Amino acid sequence: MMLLDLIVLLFGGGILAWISGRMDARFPRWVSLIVLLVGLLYLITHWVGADPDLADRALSGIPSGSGVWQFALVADWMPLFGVKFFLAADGLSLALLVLTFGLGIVAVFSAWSEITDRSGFFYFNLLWTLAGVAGIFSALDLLLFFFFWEVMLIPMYFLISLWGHEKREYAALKFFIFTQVSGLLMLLSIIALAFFHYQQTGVITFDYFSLRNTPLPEGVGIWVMLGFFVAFTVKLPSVPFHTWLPDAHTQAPTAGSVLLAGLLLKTGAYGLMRFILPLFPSQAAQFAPIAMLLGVISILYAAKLAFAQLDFKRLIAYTSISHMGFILLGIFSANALAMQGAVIQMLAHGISSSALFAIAGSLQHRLHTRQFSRMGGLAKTMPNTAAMGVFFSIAALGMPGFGNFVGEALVLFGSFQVNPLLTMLATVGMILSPIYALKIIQKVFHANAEAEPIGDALGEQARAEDFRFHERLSMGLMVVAILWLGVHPQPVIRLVEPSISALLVPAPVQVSGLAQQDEWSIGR
Amino acid sequence: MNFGFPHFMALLPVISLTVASVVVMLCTAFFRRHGLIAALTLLGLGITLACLHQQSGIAAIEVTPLMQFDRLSVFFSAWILVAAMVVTLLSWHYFRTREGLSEELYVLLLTATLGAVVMVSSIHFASFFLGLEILSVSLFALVAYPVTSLTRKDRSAASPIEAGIKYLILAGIASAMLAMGMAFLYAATGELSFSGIQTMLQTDAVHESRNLYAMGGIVMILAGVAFKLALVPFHMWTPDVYHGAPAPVTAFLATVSKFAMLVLILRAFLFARGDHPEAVIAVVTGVAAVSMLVGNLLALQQNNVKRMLAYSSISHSGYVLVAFLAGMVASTANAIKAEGIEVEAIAFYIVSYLLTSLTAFGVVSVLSSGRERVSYSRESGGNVDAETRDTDGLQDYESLFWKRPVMASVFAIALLSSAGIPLTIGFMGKFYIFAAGVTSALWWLLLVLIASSGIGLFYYLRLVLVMFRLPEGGHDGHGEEVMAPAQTTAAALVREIPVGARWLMVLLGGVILWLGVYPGPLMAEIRDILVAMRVAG
Amino acid sequence: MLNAIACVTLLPLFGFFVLTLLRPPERVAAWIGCGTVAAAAAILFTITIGFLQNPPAEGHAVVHYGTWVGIGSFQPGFSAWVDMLTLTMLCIITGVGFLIHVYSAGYMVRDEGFARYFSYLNLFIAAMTVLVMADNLLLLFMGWEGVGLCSYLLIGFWYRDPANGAAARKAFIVTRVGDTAMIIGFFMLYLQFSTIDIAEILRRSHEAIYFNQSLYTVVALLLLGGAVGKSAQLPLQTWLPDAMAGPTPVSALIHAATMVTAGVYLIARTHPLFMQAPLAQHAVGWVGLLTLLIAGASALVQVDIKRILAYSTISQIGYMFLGLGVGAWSASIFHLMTHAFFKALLFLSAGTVIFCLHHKQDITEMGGLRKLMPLTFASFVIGCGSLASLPLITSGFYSKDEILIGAWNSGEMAFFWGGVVGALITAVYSFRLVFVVFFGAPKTHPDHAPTLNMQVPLVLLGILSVMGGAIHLRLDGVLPIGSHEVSTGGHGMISALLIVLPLVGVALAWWLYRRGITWTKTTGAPAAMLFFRRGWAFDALYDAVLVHPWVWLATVNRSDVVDSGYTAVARLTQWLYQQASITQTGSVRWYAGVMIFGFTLILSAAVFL
Amino acid sequence: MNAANIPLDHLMLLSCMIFVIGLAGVMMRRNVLYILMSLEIVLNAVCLAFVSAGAHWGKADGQIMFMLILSLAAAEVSVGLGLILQIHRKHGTLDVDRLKELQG
Repeated sequence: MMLLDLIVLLFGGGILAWISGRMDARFPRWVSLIVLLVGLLYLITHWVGADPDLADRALSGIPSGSGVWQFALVADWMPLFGVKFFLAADGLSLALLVLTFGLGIVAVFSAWSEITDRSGFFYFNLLWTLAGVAGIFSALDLLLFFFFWEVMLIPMYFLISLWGHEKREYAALKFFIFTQVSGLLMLLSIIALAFFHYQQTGVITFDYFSLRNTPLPEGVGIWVMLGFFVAFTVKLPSVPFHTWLPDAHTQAPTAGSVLLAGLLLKTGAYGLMRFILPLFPSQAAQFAPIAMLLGVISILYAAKLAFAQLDFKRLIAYTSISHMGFILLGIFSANALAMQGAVIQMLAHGISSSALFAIAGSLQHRLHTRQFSRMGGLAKTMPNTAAMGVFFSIAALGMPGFGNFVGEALVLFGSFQVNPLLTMLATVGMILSPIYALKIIQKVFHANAEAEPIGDALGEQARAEDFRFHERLSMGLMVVAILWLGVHPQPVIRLVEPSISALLVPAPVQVSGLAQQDEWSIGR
Repeated sequence: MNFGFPHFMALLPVISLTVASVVVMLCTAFFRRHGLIAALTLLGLGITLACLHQQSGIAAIEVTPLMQFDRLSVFFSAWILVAAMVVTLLSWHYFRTREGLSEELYVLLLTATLGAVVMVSSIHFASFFLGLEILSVSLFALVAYPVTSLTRKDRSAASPIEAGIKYLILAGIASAMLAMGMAFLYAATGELSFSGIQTMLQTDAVHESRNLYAMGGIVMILAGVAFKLALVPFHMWTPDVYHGAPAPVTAFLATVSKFAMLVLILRAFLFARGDHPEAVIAVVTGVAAVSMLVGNLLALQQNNVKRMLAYSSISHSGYVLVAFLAGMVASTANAIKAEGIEVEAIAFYIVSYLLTSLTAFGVVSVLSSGRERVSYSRESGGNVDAETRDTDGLQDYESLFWKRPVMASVFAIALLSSAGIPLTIGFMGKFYIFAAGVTSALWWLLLVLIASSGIGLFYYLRLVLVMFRLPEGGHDGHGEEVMAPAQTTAAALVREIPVGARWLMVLLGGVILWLGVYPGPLMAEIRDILVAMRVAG
Repeated sequence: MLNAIACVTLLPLFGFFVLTLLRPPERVAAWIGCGTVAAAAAILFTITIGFLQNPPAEGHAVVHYGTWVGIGSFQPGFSAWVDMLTLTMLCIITGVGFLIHVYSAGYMVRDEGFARYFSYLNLFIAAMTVLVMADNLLLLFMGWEGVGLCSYLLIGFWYRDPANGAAARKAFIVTRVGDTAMIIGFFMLYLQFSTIDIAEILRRSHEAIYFNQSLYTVVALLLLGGAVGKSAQLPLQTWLPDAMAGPTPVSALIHAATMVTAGVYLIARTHPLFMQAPLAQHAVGWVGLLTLLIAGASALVQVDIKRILAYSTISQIGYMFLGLGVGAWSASIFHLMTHAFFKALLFLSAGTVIFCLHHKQDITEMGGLRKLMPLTFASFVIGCGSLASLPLITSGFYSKDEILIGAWNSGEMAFFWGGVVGALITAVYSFRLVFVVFFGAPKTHPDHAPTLNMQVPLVLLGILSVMGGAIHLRLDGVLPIGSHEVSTGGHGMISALLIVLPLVGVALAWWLYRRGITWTKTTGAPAAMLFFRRGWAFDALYDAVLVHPWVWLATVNRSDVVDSGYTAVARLTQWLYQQASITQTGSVRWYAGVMIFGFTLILSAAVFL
Repeated sequence: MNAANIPLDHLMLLSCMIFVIGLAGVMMRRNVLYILMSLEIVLNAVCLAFVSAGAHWGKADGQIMFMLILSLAAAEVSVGLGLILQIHRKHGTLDVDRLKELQG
């Protein structure tokens, strides 16, 4: 029930925030903050108190050997199609759920003083997006998953198009059309998968575990997989489906960018991980070189583009694409090392890019510009902001000690086992990332403000105040989180270990516990 | 031919509707009181609905060779009546404050509904044609309706007349084609009942030389049907007529008239299980693909909301055709065990379409009704008088959400349902279509569907965005040129909306959401009906 | 006791956090900064003494503190590898580091970023200790990158000048190129040995089942790539001269004494791999040789005091590489140590000069400082003498001697003679510097004197530079018997040569100085001189081949060509809309015509298809 | 002469021709009144087809359809005439090409 409670809490909290906004413009943010804190506490307390294998297998039909699942909830939804309302969480889901609530709080903080106009509706959309994301991370019925996948789009669309920056409507529309069209491709694939399953078994179902053992006809399988793949790589995003992202991230309000970079991209990665490999093991193996190549191209190409940008948020947006390339590479390496790396990278990138967007957003809020040419020397006037900016830029370039490095290194160590050539190319990304990351530091925080013609921004810079308390608080949390991921990721690794081993085992039903153990002796 | 009490009971809804229209007509002759007439109409429709309810469980019964009353017809007639009742309410609200005599409208509304109900239960070309023409002739008048009540002055009401005459001429051609097709089939088979024709065509009883007749007849009938469904290339009337007609009539046109035709071909389709000529499949595939694309393309940057919805209805007909095709392919190939998912898809989709467009046009109608609060500035518009103009310009919807949150929300729900976004019934409909398409492996057509949905998103979202756009001054920066509606300077029409109308719309929006989230019962009902039909047939 | 070795890292790290979070005022910051390093050094010396008195049976010990990442066979932990090599390095790092910290407290006084400076410096010490103590590849990489980061932060410490930022970025990115090669080497090692434990890898590399000549060669070359990046060797040496943009104590600590020698440490640490791959080891020698000659030539003609020292650093590290290349392992480490002493001394002396001359660095504006700054002069001469390896009385003599003997013994005469020529050049440029700066007529007068906390480190380092040659490193358990320790004859001749050579060099420098040939002209100088001064135009080459194309590529595609594909689709859709809406003419006759035409089309399609 | 003696094909061809003539009239005439008349021609062609097909099969259905179409055509025309009246009153012309207010 816990997962349902969480989702309902977010949906309900959204409505409450909206209503409260009609009374006072300051209420919604408090409502949202409280809802998110309550959700986080609820999640953690239940998690800690829960029996690790709480899922009632008989009831939920989760086969043994498919990882450790908790909080399962199954109910008929559309019995005619065997569609169930099926929520459950394993380690991977739980880690991402914590990220969801954590970044939700960060998003609220970054919207705290930025959003004043119609804040009720703003926080409504914010919480509904989070509800959709939370649903994605816990849905185990493919159609339900698709529902949540789409549910988050509309509120996100509103967040971008109503509170975004100068080209917000274009960006929002682009975001929506990209994701929706690719989503329809996924829907097609979901239905096709269910249909082939039905053809062979006579049972119509969208249950994740049941569909895992569907043998697909020769030639068709790869297309079915591609439907999923395209939807997820659009969201991830990977070259060549990435072009919505720079626009959306740049134009979105700060909180929207935080949600986009921190969570929405992760839904794509989650989808790749949760669905592609287990549902289409042979097709994925066949397709892996291409997917990995796409990952590598994303890493390099986006790094190149990031370096060229003149707009702070746009630069960060491209770095996201570059970092997501590592995830794609890791997932399709299909070994525990790389997969673990991808998970860590998901979490770390969620935090670091959110932080960078929050910084960029707060600068825009204060300086009314995102252009590098109109910034500079902020280390002097805004020391805290600058320190955070430097900190997270360094995190983004993959400095050991930060979570991002652990993720990237694991991915690369893992993928080298599978495809040394592509891994070497991807490693070149390690040269390119400091090029753009240091550019941020140099252009924004370093150099001399007075030395460059800044015009009216100069006055604003002089007046611009440093981080406020709530901003410092959320930044501090993210600093701790990313350092923690960097030096002690082991709890996370242990948490997702069963999930990943289950994902990597081709057919969980037939596999005994013993065979699963073998999966861990990767390498040679 | 026997005609007993059961037959009479089965026929009761039709009779009730007929009586209602006569009574309303007579009343109009004596009491020209708008409210009264509207209430009577509602009462008549309500009684009919009750009659339907009373026979909801009965077995199929043929009343004369022309009509068959069964669960299918009861189910869909009920939807038609509900839609008619909503349209009645909308019309009452719409015409209440407009000048002129509008009581006769309800008579036409009732006869049109009657035609639709007849179509829904017909199993014979004669009743098909009869029902269709009753519906159409009533609609000619309805579309042009305000003209009859015009007492004086100006050219402002010219558009309804124009729409009416266009519809009349083009629909005349279409009916003629339909009838000609019937004649051809008749010539080929000597039968006019669906089952008879099907038997003749199926058993190779048709002489070789008559094959041309059969083929020509089928294509002509399809053309007539395609006209009503506004499929390319018979779609061109749609935007003009939808645009010109008064908003409630447009609602009726988009829902009941199209719905009845869809149900009819669904029924015909149930008879026509078996081989379908490859040529017909090819033609239908082409028409479906082109309709989806052209409909969505035409709507792309349309600034008139009624026209936009008209174009969108073209593409929706294309979508539903995909399900038909799936059925045709499935029953032809027999390679894949069909299980009737396609028929269910059609049935579900048309219900979802009915609800969605009823809501969308309903909102337009409600917004177009009542006295305006802000006077419409003369210099900004053309020669269109504020009082008679419908609220259908994109600029009228600017920031509507912040002025009329309920109406805008309901409209947004309807639009998103049209776009097929989850949580709405439109998504479930699309899901069905996908399911049908997948079972018949119509991969390319489904890809076209996806592509055209992508195009469709653009204009649906554009309208949604216009409605939700923050009012000026509340936010830094301005919307960019690409998306801006025609003139934001032109004062938007803002009219009073009574509580009743608002609740009606909320109800419709709620149903869309409810059936989108929890479609199980409706799905089960539809499957039940179709299984029953299959057993009977 | 050994467990306390973590304090060597943790204390400076603690200092870093305190300094960063609290940003204390100057005096407090200085005490925290120096205090933590001093404590670390003290603990370390205790441990070292204990280790020497009571060495573990295998010659090394591993202290495990915790798991970092643990997935299957991939088990990097936080653990310290302690042997004499590590301890030697640690002693240099903390010892010299402490002295430079103390010096910095005087040098950086009244700088607005005082606390920030010390926090970075502390972080550097922490990272560097991690690097040398790491027992696994990932932890090594953490330290490796950590020192790179600190180097970046400290080069760009005065961030207001964009030139400093550029130099810092260059340093980081160029070394990152090497790091990338190195981590690819790590990937290969992991793939081959299924472990990232360094000791385990080295042990298994001797085992027959793992033997793979070509792989070892590739891996060793990749590791060499990392080493040349960090140690500023050919072809990645270009960042070091620019790195002089940082405060001078930073140059002393990071860019002379410790960080830049990490490459030497890496190769020494992984020497079994290199020994299995003679080709790679040979390459190490050649890299060292070429670098020491090229950098020596550049050092001859520089006019910036710090750049001279920077090139000399490059050149001296070239000697270390040469030593590694010829198998004189411990000699290289010995030279690393003595170089740390005298180069730190030189930089700090140079820093004192710069400090007292109000941040002037151009040697043409200096002169006659011998009398004005006697202590500085003395320490400078000691440093230069050691650098030029003046016989018997300087530490540099003993270490360089060993390397050259090793080169002689290796049989590759190019190594030996190249090293000899390099030694001569070294003597010439170092005393050219001494003569130009400290002799002749004074051109500028120092306006303030070095403080006490600047002078004490100078004295201590001066003593170390002289006496350092007497320190006997006990590396025999860690490194194999070096080529310099084998007797092949002819040593007497070599020793004689090496005693005479520096003296000849000094004499030559004096002769040139008296003749006024100081190669300090900036205009009208011969092309060869300018070419040397520009560091053999490596920068120009890289700019033309890498930087400019990259920037061009980035700029030309700033708005992402991929997006234009989607834009084209959008345009096409709009165009189609326009075409389609033209058909909606409003004319009923046209509509009828279209209907009928369409119908005919469909009918004929249906009939004829 | 018995109609049944005329081959069905001939009759159908005839009705087709009338049908096409009617359609051509709809497309070519600009006067609304003539368009309505052309529509009548089209419908009459259909009637002919029904009657001849009925005769061919010897069934009464054809004639019944004929009557149905006839009456519905009448209804249609009456509504059409009403509209023509209004058009004439508003526009002062019956030229259908002048009715282009709704387009786009």
